[in-house]
Amino acid sequence: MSDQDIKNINSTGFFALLIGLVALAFSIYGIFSGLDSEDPARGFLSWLIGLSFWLSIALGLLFITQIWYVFHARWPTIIRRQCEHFLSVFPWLFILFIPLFVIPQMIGEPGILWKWLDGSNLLPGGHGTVQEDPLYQWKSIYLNSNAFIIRAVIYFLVFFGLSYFLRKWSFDTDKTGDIQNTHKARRLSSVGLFLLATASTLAGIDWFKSLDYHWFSTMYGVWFFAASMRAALSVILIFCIVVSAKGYMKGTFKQAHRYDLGCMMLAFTIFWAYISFSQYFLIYNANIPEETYWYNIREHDGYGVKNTWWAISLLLIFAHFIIPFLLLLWYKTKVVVSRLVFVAIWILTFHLVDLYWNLIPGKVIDLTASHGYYIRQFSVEIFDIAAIVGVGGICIWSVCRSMLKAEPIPIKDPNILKSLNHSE
Amino acid sequence: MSSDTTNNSIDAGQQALLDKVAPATLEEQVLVTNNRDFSWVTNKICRIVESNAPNWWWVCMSVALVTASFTLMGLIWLVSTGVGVWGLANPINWGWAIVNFVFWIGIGHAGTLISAILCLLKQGWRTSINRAAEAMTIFAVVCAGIFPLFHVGRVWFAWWLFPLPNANLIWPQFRSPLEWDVFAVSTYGTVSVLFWYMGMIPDLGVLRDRAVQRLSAGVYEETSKLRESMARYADVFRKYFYGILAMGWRNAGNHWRNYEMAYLLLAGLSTPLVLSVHTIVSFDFAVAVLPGWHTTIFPPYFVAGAIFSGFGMVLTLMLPLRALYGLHDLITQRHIDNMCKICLGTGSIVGYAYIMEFFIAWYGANPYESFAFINRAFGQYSWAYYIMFSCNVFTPQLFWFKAVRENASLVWIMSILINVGMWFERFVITVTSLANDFLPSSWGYYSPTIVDIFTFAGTFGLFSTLFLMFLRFLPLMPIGEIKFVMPQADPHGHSDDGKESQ
Amino acid sequence: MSEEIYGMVASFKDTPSLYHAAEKVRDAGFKYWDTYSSFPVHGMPEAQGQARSKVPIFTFIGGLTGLTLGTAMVWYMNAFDYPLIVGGYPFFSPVFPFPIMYELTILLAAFGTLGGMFIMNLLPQHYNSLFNCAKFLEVSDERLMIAIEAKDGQYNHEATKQFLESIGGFDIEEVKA
Amino acid sequence: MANIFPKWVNTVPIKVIVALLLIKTAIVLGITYYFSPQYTRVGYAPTQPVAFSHEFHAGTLEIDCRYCHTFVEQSGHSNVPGTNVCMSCHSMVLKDDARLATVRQSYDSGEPIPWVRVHKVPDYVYFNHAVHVNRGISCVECHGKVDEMEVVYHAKQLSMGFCLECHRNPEDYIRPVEEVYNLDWERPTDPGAVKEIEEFVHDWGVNPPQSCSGCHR
Repeated sequence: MSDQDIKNINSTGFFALLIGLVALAFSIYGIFSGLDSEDPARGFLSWLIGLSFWLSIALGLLFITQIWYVFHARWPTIIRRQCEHFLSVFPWLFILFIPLFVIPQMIGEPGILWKWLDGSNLLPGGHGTVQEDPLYQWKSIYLNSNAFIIRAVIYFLVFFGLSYFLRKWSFDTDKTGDIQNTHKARRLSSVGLFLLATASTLAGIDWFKSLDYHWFSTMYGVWFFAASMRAALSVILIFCIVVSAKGYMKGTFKQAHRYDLGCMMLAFTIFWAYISFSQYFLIYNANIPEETYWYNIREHDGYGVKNTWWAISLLLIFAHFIIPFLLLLWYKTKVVVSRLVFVAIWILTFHLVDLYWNLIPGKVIDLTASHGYYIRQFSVEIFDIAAIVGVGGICIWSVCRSMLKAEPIPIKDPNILKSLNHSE
Repeated sequence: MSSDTTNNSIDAGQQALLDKVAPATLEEQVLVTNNRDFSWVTNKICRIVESNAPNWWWVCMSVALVTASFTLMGLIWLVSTGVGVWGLANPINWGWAIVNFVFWIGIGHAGTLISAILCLLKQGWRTSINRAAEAMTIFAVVCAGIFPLFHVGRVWFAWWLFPLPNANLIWPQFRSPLEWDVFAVSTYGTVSVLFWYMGMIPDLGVLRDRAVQRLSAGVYEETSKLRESMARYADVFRKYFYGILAMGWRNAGNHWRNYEMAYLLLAGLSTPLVLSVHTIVSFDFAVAVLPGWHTTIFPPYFVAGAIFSGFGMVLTLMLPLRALYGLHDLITQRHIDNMCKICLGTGSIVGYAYIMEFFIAWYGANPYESFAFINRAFGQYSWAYYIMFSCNVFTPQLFWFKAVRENASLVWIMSILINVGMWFERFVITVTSLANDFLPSSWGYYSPTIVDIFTFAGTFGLFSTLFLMFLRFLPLMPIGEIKFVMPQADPHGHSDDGKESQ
Repeated sequence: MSEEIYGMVASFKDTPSLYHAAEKVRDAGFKYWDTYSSFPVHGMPEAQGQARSKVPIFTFIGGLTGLTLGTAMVWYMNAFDYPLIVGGYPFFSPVFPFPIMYELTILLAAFGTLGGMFIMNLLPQHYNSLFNCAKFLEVSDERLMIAIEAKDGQYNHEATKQFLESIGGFDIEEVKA
Repeated sequence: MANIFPKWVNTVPIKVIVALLLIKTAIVLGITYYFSPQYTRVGYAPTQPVAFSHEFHAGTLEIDCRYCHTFVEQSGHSNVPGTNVCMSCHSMVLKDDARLATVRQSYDSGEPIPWVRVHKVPDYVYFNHAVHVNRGISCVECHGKVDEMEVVYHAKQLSMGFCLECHRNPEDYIRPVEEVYNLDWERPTDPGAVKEIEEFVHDWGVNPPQSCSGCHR
């Protein structure tokens, strides 16, 4: 790392932290200012969107790193180091997760975001309260605040523990060149994948699916995995291209690496579509009301009139699958830097839209509306952007801090030469 | 080599970093052990086809043919009497027929998967096992196809399933999962054959050239005149047989260029195909509203299960072959390790799905769904459930241990257990949900009839017969691709490595 | 009877020398020539100065045909020619026939790929003059060869022979058509 | 000469492909024509044990279909008459005719005449005669002009496509109930009468099933 690099990293980190803190402060303001509106949960959802966007990226990178270890992948060794920098964000994400639970408790409305956290919340359509809901009573052993806290802590411990050791051993190899570190990382990864799969599935259920605790789908954890992988690949690609343009990875990150990352992006684009389509297809075909309503509120408002989510749903099919799929099929897209960055940004944008589509729609109690509720529509609030920028700022700051702690590439990794000399 | 603009502009700081690069040494077993050269590889693989069939081959073939005749008898029995001779009766109208179908289709998945996904993932170790695995795929699809075909009852009308203008002046019904199956399985079979055949073209060329060379040399050192002329006629047969099939392959650089691209593309097409086929098989169950069948994780779970059972079968077949043909330098411990690890991985994914199903059955708060799963674990079929769970989830956990992976006979036994477990998985899914459906008054207990057992047992014979024929007439391993992963094939360095060891 | 000449073949001792010889033949400006080895050599297309293979075009055309055919078939059979009420599904929708459309896409794309490989390689060509050369058959084992065809404008018996020798070739011989 | 094949072999593959395409087309066309009920069923006219002429009885003598095929409007199944129905006339008319020897023999012995069945839908198809004839579907729609047949033959396809054609557009086939057994009835062409007939579909609540379970029960 040249002095110029260190300077760049320091200043970027500083600005990222500054912008992040300002944006987060603004987000908090958004949460409190939204409390009086007719839909007080929207501010929390902004925060949740911002958090889950970055969390999905970090989780995806944690998955990739371990998958590469388990498969003994050689070519991505230099990219793996960049992933490891990103893995430093979990403690900060945990801190940023806390307000989602604590603020509602503080203001005395614990069930403002996750309805089931407050038994006295009304159910949409005048069906009494959560407490009286037999579906909630059945699940209350799992869905209650104590269990929720304990599980959240465990999930973050798993995320943090895995990332901590993977980072530690990899950074340590730079100094000692000890082959045992690689062996340990491989062993941890093979176990870690199971831990991570379980933790991220349950986290997806706890934090996203339980926003609407009536609905259930066994595929949900896999969807979250697929979406995370897409986001993670896009981010690590943009990151590598940006830092190599700035000189940090110059000359090491080559066309062949871009091509292979492009192929992985294509693969996970297909995988995401496969998972999302299968889930829809099975629910469509079986046509059971307990399941279909989840898709119905994402299409129409109950009277057959299409709502805003209908357009978003179509957008996901075309813009989140078909367009990137066709672009990535093309060899040129996978090697020409500008096109690849374009596709990566495109995927990230629609990954965000996918999160909106999954998290935002829901029935908002409004006694003046015809059924006593209306369906929360698609909208991009200024506080959504603040939360995304805010959490992102903290993440980038954390990445910059980490970049100063290790070499740009794992110089003593056993596979480093294979990665440096990688060709198509 | 790929030109790269960023490459040209390495500054001093970067150079200093690159100078610091000092990779730690990692012991890794090479893919072809004992410093073998190209000639050895060519000979080793071609001799399997060219030498006389060993005695064990004749023994196995006789046993296989006898067993295969069971299927024939079972089917004759069925066609002459009616589909009622199978143990299918209300409420279990899908019994062994579908269980066996899904079982065989699942076995069929590892072949194309090893070739396709591992090719895309650039896993060099695929080369020693992919050909046999692909052959296994095709033969397993043949065995699988028998069951739904005869399950339709009036098998002579089975062609109504294809989009041909038919006797009733109506078209196939594309809203039926059965129709999806027809397309999925026939596409899968066809594409697998194409993939298999294309991969074989260069090797068929090798066999052709060797036969021509032997004929023109005219030297046959056999014990008697009769054997000599038999060997000569065999070569004449080979010359034409492989000559036609090799399509004039000449090993040209241009050929290889297009061939490699086409191979990569076929791999790219086969991967989503492998996924889709078992996905569609899972749709057969999952689009229904029956508790225990309708669950959205079925597609990836079936796919993982299929890969799992497929690798189980590859191990079951390759371990004896390795011993019988002395292929230890080509199928090394590293290959076995990798296959064991994939079994471990996919077995655990299957375990994840079992647990997720249970959890969501409870979380979904649907009493029918909960009952279906409680019933699986503790009901009248719990014995099958325990066999399934222990074979599929617990057995592969032993693969964590190196000592287990290195014990070939233990691995072989475990691979058979995996196959047993996966058969029971399909049995559990199919039968438990049907036997105890929404209406307790119609609950029943399924038992197969002798015809079921005959037909199913016979498919193993059919499968073995086809596989033994494959061993006899087609190259067991892709010679060109094995050479490609050997150090001598590297155009940069390692010169003379190959020659020295001669 | 004056026999026509197909071209000249030369053997090389190992992969690196074949690779570097190929680079030299390319740089010498020959057009009708090729390398022969029983395995694909990494990076050989670049050494031979060949562009990326055109097979993907065939795959794409095949896939597109399959998708169109699948969609049209389901629509024609289930919604146009013989609409039939089944399970409350619409007569046509992109959802339920998706498996059919998908499988046909893959099927025809695979046929396109294999066909593309054959067409781009000008195969099947069961007869080829090179098979007349006994040494050429050893390529199947471990011989590595370069053949320059007589139809190349630069072909000249003596000069080409010397050229092949100069780039490390041995066992040079002319092959009759 | 190490070439296995002569030079002309290089043109064989393209010929094989063309030949395969032609053969495939021929097979599809062949199946389309020869495997359809139009080919396999229509025109089937077995020789019956008694040379009973529908042309004479139903056509010339104008005996109503229901005289022999009793219960067709009450039962799902249309019956073939027993020998006693024949004898209700033939105990007087042509009582010693040689052509009726089998009928008399059957009447004396009680053994039914082994008529050969001409029209038959597969056993996985449920067909109810009464429902059809009581809602204005004439015998002629499925059996053809039996009153003009010297020997009864299979006139229509009776394939699933044939059934569905009518189930989709019943107004094109329905007729006034009193005209069901009049095989010579002709559809009116003037718009008023056509409209009147089309209204039967609504007035009688004709709602022919088009779902699988309508017929495959």
